[in-house]
Amino acid sequence: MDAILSFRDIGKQFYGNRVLSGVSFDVAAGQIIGLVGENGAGKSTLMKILFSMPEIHETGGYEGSILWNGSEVKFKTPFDALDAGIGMVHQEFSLIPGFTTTENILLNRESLHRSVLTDIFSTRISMLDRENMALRSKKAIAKLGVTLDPNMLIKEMPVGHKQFTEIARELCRDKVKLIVLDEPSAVLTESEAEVLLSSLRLLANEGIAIIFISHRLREIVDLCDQIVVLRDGQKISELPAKGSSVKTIASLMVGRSVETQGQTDVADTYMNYGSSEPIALSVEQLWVDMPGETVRNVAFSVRKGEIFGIGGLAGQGKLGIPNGIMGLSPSGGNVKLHGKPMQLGSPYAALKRGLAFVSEDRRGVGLLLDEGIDWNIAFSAMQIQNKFLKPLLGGLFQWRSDREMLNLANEYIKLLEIKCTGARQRVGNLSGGNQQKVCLAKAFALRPDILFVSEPTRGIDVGAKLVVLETLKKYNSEYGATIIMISSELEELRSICKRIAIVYEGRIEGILPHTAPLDEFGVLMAGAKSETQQGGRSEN
Amino acid sequence: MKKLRLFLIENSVVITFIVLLAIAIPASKLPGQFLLQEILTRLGRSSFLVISLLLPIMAGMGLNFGMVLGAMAGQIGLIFISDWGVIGIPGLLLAMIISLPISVILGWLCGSIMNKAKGREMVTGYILAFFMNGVYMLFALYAMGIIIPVLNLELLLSRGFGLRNVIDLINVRQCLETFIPLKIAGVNIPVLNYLIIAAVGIFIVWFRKTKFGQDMRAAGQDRAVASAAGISVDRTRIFAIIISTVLAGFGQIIFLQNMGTINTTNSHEQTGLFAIASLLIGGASVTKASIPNALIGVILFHLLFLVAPMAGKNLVGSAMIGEYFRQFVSYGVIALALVLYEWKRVAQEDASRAMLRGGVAPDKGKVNTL
Amino acid sequence: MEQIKRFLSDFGLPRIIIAVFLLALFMMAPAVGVNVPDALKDVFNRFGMNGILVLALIPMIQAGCGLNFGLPLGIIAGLLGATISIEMGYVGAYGFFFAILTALSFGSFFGLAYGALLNRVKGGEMMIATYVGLSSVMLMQIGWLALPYKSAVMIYGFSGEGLRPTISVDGFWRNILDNFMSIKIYDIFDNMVVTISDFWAYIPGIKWYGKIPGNDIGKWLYEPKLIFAFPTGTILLFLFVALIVWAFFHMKTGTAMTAVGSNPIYARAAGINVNRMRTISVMLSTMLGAMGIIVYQQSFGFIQLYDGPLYMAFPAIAAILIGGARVNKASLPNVFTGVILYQGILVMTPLIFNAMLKLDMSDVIRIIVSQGMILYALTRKTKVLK
Amino acid sequence: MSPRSLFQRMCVVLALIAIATFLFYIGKGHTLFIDTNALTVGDNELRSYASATVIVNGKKLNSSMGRAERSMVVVGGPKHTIEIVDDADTDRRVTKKLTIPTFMNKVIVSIPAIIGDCPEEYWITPFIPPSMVDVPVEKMQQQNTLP
Repeated sequence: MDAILSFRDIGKQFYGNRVLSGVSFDVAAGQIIGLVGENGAGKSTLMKILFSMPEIHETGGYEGSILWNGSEVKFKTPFDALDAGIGMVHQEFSLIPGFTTTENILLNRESLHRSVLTDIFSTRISMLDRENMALRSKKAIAKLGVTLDPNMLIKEMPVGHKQFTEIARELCRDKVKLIVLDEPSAVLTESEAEVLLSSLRLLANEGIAIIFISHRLREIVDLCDQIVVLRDGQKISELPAKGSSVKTIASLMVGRSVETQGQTDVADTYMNYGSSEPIALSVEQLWVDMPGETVRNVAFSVRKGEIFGIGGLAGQGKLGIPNGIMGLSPSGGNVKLHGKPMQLGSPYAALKRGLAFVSEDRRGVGLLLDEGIDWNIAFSAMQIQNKFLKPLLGGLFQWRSDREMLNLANEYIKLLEIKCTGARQRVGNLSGGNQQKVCLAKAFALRPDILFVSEPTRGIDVGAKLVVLETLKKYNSEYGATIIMISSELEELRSICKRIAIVYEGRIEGILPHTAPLDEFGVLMAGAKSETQQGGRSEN
Repeated sequence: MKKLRLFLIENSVVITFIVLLAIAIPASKLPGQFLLQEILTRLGRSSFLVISLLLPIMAGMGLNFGMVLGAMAGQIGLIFISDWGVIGIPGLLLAMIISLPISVILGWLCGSIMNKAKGREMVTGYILAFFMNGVYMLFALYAMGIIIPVLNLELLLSRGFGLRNVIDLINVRQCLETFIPLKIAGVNIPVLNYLIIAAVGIFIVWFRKTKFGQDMRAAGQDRAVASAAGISVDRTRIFAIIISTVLAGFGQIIFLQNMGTINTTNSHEQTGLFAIASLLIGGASVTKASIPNALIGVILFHLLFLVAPMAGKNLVGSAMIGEYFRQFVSYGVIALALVLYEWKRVAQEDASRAMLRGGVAPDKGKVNTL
Repeated sequence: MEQIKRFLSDFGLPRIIIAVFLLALFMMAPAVGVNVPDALKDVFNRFGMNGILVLALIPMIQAGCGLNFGLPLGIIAGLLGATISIEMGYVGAYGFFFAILTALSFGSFFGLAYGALLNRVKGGEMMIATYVGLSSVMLMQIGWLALPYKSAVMIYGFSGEGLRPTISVDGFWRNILDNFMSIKIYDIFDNMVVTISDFWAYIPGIKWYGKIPGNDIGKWLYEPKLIFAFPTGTILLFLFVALIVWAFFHMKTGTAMTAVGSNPIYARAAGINVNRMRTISVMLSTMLGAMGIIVYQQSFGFIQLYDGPLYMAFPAIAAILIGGARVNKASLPNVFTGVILYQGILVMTPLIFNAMLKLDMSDVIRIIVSQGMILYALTRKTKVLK
Repeated sequence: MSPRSLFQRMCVVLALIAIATFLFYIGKGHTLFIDTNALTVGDNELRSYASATVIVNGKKLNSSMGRAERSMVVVGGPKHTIEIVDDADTDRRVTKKLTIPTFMNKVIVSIPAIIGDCPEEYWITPFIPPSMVDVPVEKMQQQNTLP
């Protein structure tokens, strides 16, 4: 089989940050390639390079070459790639809700009746040839081997049909040879996913190559011919799907080597860490309605003074846990703080009870970009705990003390080494790492008993990373505060937490001591454990 | 039963106004023939303006408060033919041809500015109309007679430049209405007006079926998806506004030839308000409007317009209260439509977020064992 | 340094053009024979008159509700206060403050309802505000006709029902603030005489300020010529209200409001009730609008009912934008510079144009400057924090 | 833009201009002053009927015209027919075609000249209004009050 698409030594760095290096593999006609890897392993960057997305050009292009049908290509825009015969189905639906299936499949590629007006004004003044459009869309749907009503409106469709419409849209291009599917089954029910997989097999039999990106390793193993595993921007392995097990792939994804880092303590001691300490926070039956990070049923408890880690792949729900408990997303369940039940759904109540949260969405939730550092740090403490306020006229008015706020800000600037021109500098002008430090300072200013830290090192440089992690440790040891850290980076969790819970599909898949071998984490993250223990899960 | 309820909810505005009129028309004690004559005339002169609002709504740009720009262009056309002394239907056609390039330029300007203020097209259009009014006054009160030569000195103020406050359109007055005379039971029917409105209706229907119309609908529903599919959303939106502006210009010409005079500086001011209020009273919303909405709206709005003062006098003893009530309705119905629209939008945002839940809340963490 | 830079970038080209234009007008004024002290008097007068109306925009901008195109609602509250005060027959300072208090209480009610409405239409506030303002003016037209006012100075003489479109406040509280401690410069027999209000003139010791020595003010046959007057009371009240607004934004609640405007999600995460803050801001805005129109009326001399308030929001909005405010950020300096620049243009252009070209283009220039400014602000890219 | 469509667009623009010119030509309004004043051409003095009915483009003027009268009618376009009937003897009628220059706004149409069979240049003459009287004071005042 000749390769229709080959990647040759693809590399890419963003602002000196290497995200891909030396990735090469081939895709042959009619072949289904499964592309797997953790978040940040470089899957989406690779696809962006293939489609020549603007952000790739804007950040200085890429290294290596892409061969399409045997000759090197460099597409200028995504539309060039589409014209060449490469289709892409994105994770989010890219459909017009008020249009029918046919209209969506043929969006901007409608069949037209030509007329005199066409020449005078533009081709866009031509009438649509509805009959021909219906014909073309039927043909495309037929290729998928499913039944779709061509005249149904997208907004009235079940999710699965939307996904098929998207794929049909790519198939409808005249000479499509390759389709990239990014997490196509994430929103589907299992039966819908089953239908999708058989449609994809049908397509492959017709000679269309498919690159299939998924976190559902079971599907990968079932569907694909060949599996490419990426880790930290490098191709770790390429193996035939036949004969591979979910577990092998999972451990390839997270790294095979079991680094003990000189800590050979028995796992049990960590699992029973500080068993003499009282339980600070216990969570049962927690559900959180956070878009893209749904939590379905989570239970765990954390002891006083512990640093507890929560990990898992993106979209599995780990971020939903702190957002739900802190009242930022609609949530429910039993959460007890020092044994007393806590009111969910109110950020005020949570903060008042001594919880604090460093959000993963720094710029959106964490900061007032238009205000100074002093405001950002002191604001929550002022509003919740009436700090930095001077009562006037016997407490009738609460006057803001700008001087105290400034002092506090200066203190934290020194403590956390925030690089700035002064405590009044606009936070929007700080670098990502310094913004993160401001977020931490904001939480520390509240002196919380329990601190949620979500993705504290995402998108910041190495130096800042160290300071952030050290500060967290120090805060934990000095004030005996409980810290719950949520992170996508397993290594980071293992370096600071004693126990790490892994979230998969909105549930806690398992809790491991930080010394547990990496492949055990990998299995949990890929949900492989529950797939082998289906029975046990449903008793939940 | 459920269908009936849905029907009532969807047409609540229209039904409210019909009920209101059912009370007001008998109370006004105006003769039926008079009302019928007036409504037929007003339908003939105002519908075109209202129909000009349809395309921007389809393109997701809301109510085109910038249509006033088109009205200004139409007036400029009429001013020129009055100056040159071109009469009758050729005069009207010439006025339309003159207004065409002006409308296109103004529409392009309006569309480009609205593209810079995506998400607040309506308030931008509303302010733009005021701003252009200033520019128009500069043209009418200072440029005419100084920069632009005026042949017919009767149009000018005695100071030698600037247009008079009122321009008499004697040369083209009601030439459409009288072109095909038809009188049924003592009521004059402006046949040609209706033919023109039918033509623009057919144009709108046809346009919706073209590629352009399809692109406009796509851009109106989801800008991001449309532009990802390669549709140049910005250009499409500008085009929608240009067509709307051109039609508004023609509409204003038809409107003013019936009225017979131009108030140089403020004939266009109420155009937008009345057209938009009519459309909304006809049951349209900020995101959805049709030709029946426009026609029903014109009839209901103008009936209210006609009977309100007399009904007010007979019901509460003051014609002014009826008049003020009518004015309140013009503004109030727009306020109501905007509130309903934003309300729905906020609710929809919540609903679309809820859709991402993946059914969490109901089963509270029960495992999906499918 | 950064603050200077930020100020310059925020200041923007249109404002620089307007400032330079105004400066040029003032420099041209003596050359074309415009009476500069007279013009200055007018500018100061309008500064005091319009100041609080412009100030009224700050709370809503700061809380992220955008430009308050619904200011007419507050103005209606003010009109109710003024007419009720006159209806009761209160005159002088008592009448004036009664009017303000009544207006404030109406304003708080209206603001509460208006705020509740705006909370349901987040993101689309400006257009809704515009039409809420316009339709409330229209609805109130019926009110002015139908409400049972009885005072003979206000109702139509012949029918005895309904208020007149313009009601003079002469004999009630006309210029009551303007004259309070007002600094006036008279030309008396070619001598410049400075008086600080008649109030001071009667105090022994500084009596000579106000009178020509050896003459009694009541017995003058000679009418002294007023060269310049400074409306001290009006401006003092404006500054006092500005001080209150400034202080409010230095309190806990004001701080929270600013945060809501800056980033509502941040504020929510910090335990702030965002809707409550927005409602408070709308109430404040409406109440300030109500108070502002009364101050305006005491200078202007008339209460304008019916469609009088219809477009009252535009001059205020244009002024604050000219002063450098953005759709989501405004400060007191914005108000001060804005009112001076905008009212300066309004006063100076007709004077200069009339003197030079014998043309009154003030209407056109006012429309183009104010609407152009609003248009500019609307099309400027504002950071959407979401 | 392809040269073909550019050409076609130019054609559309030119066609529009042509239509506009044509509309101007056929729609240009003229004020006709129908005049029955006696006229001297060479040595002949031409006179109208004692009472004449004038029909312009098939439309009768409001009242019959005696001698030395003037009445006004507005017409559009360059070509018109005029019919003059002697009220005393309805069989005595003259029907002529008039061509009015496009840029002549106000035209005096001389009935005696038409009846008298003079050369066409006497039929119509441009109307020159008497010199302007002073403009009344109230027209000097202008008011433009706008929000």
